[in-house]
Amino acid sequence: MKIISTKREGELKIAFEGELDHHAARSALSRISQLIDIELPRKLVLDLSSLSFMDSSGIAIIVHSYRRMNELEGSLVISNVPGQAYKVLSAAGINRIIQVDKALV
Amino acid sequence: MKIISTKREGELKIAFEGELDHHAARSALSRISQLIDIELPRKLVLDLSSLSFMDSSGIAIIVHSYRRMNELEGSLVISNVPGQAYKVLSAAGINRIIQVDKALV
Amino acid sequence: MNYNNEMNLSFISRSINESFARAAVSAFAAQLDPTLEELEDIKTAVSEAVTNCIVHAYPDRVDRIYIRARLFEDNTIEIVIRDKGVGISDIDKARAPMFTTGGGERSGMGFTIMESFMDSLKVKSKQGRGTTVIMRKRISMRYAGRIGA
Amino acid sequence: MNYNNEMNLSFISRSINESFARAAVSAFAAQLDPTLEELEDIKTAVSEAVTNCIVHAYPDRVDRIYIRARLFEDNTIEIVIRDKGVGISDIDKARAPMFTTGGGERSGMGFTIMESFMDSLKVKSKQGRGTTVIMRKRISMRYAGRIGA
Ligand SMILES: Nc1ncnc2c1ncn2[C@@H]1O[C@H](COP(=O)(O)OP(=O)(O)O)[C@@H](O)[C@H]1O
Ligand SMILES: Nc1ncnc2c1ncn2[C@@H]1O[C@H](COP(=O)(O)OP(=O)(O)O)[C@@H](O)[C@H]1O
Repeated sequence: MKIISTKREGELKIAFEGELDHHAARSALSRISQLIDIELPRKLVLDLSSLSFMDSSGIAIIVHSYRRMNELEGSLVISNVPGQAYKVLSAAGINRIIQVDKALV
Repeated sequence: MKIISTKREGELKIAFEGELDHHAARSALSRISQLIDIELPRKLVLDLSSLSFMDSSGIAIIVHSYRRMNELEGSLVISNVPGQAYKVLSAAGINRIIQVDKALV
Repeated sequence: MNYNNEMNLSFISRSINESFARAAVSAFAAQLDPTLEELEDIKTAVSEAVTNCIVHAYPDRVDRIYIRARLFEDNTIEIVIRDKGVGISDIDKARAPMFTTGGGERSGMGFTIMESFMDSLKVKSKQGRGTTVIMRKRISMRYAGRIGA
Repeated sequence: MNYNNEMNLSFISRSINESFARAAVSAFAAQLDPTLEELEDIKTAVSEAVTNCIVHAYPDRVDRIYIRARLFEDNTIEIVIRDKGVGISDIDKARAPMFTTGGGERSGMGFTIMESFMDSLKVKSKQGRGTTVIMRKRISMRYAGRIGA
């Protein structure tokens, strides 16, 4: 999995590419934590548009990011979520707690 | 695997689509034999452009078609052969006996 | 019921094999001509079960994970994923949403996702002996008689 | 030499499993980051060996085919394909190009293709007991240390 980050006016966008499973999650988690600590963003956008697969390991990453952004009194948006990942987030009820924007197909 | 045939002025073209392995070969062989018997072409073109995979089961089909066209005193051309199938035909030396035209990449 | 086809797979519990396991089961399930969504459901459930073996069953060692998949006459796939690891003491508790012994890196939603992505989920376990997860999913029939070889 | 990863696969000798076997081994081999051509070479060799089990080893019955694949430290994949079928009486003769006992539907080029698509091919057989084919291929190193998990 690849991670690409961009920062603009207090907004940090982190885009994922490839398959986000438990194998990929460990390095992704430490990378995201590091990026948040450096940038201290007001708003964090996790862009999932290029994820070809995500399982519950992705939920752990999202929940972690949510807690961290709450501590910073910032906001979190999960954007461009493909069908499979959206189904995982819905099954876990994440969309009831965090703003999850489905990808337009 | 899918087989699509077209006939034009004594030339019968048979195009393959998908994976040509032993599983697909049996029905392909009987279909080709049938088409040759019905059309009695002067020239047979086997178009492999849409083959995503071919193993030595494809060689048996080509050799069979070659013998049949010899009996009919017609010609055989194997056209648009993708890289993987071309390598199989070369390893078997088929290109030294039958005209094999590689696909342009 | 009779099954038309069966495969058995085993591999070592390294996380790099998670994507391999998904791909292998999915290539087998493809024989039932599933929709892309059905195939993704199966991949997701397999990923959860295999990850559980790697993370929970064998926390301190690398050992073997076993998968058996069968295709039944009614277009159902059954997937059995088995480990010889630590086992689960209270299965009902383990299956509850958000329950995890995995700390911050796990969400506790693995079993919940397996349940909601498959038609049925059965979990058997014996402490110190290992865990077996049995999942079934019926694939929608799009054409008749496609499995016949 | 030490191997980094191993998988074992078995399935019944129905021809519909030929494409499944190719896909499964190829998904495992993908861990070595092969080029597309290297992956296609592996798929082709697996297809030949598995077809031989289905056509020649078990001509009149459906039985089990076994595949073991290992990834070695030097970026080599070893693939072992085994059956418990009729066996081969004269292996040298069987390996010769164009030799076939399969009639017009086979070309007799299976072993020739396995040999030319892989770096090495070993065939062991015992009549009435079965045949084992061992193939190895070294995958070109494009980046360092990719298998590590
Ligand atoms: N194969 C297994 N071996 C041992 N324990 C397991 C296994 N699978 C699940 N568990 C236990 O059940 C709990 C819940 O599992 P699950 O719902 O998949 O969530 P998670 O994997 O995120 O913890 C795990 O935290 C673990 O304690
Ligand atoms: N697994 C096997 N069990 C029994 N006989 C085999 C097996 N594999 C190969 N053979 C024998 O070796 C011959 C040559 O095999 P091969 O070169 O693959 O060509 P083909 O499969 O087209 O006949 C076969 O025709 C068969 O007699």
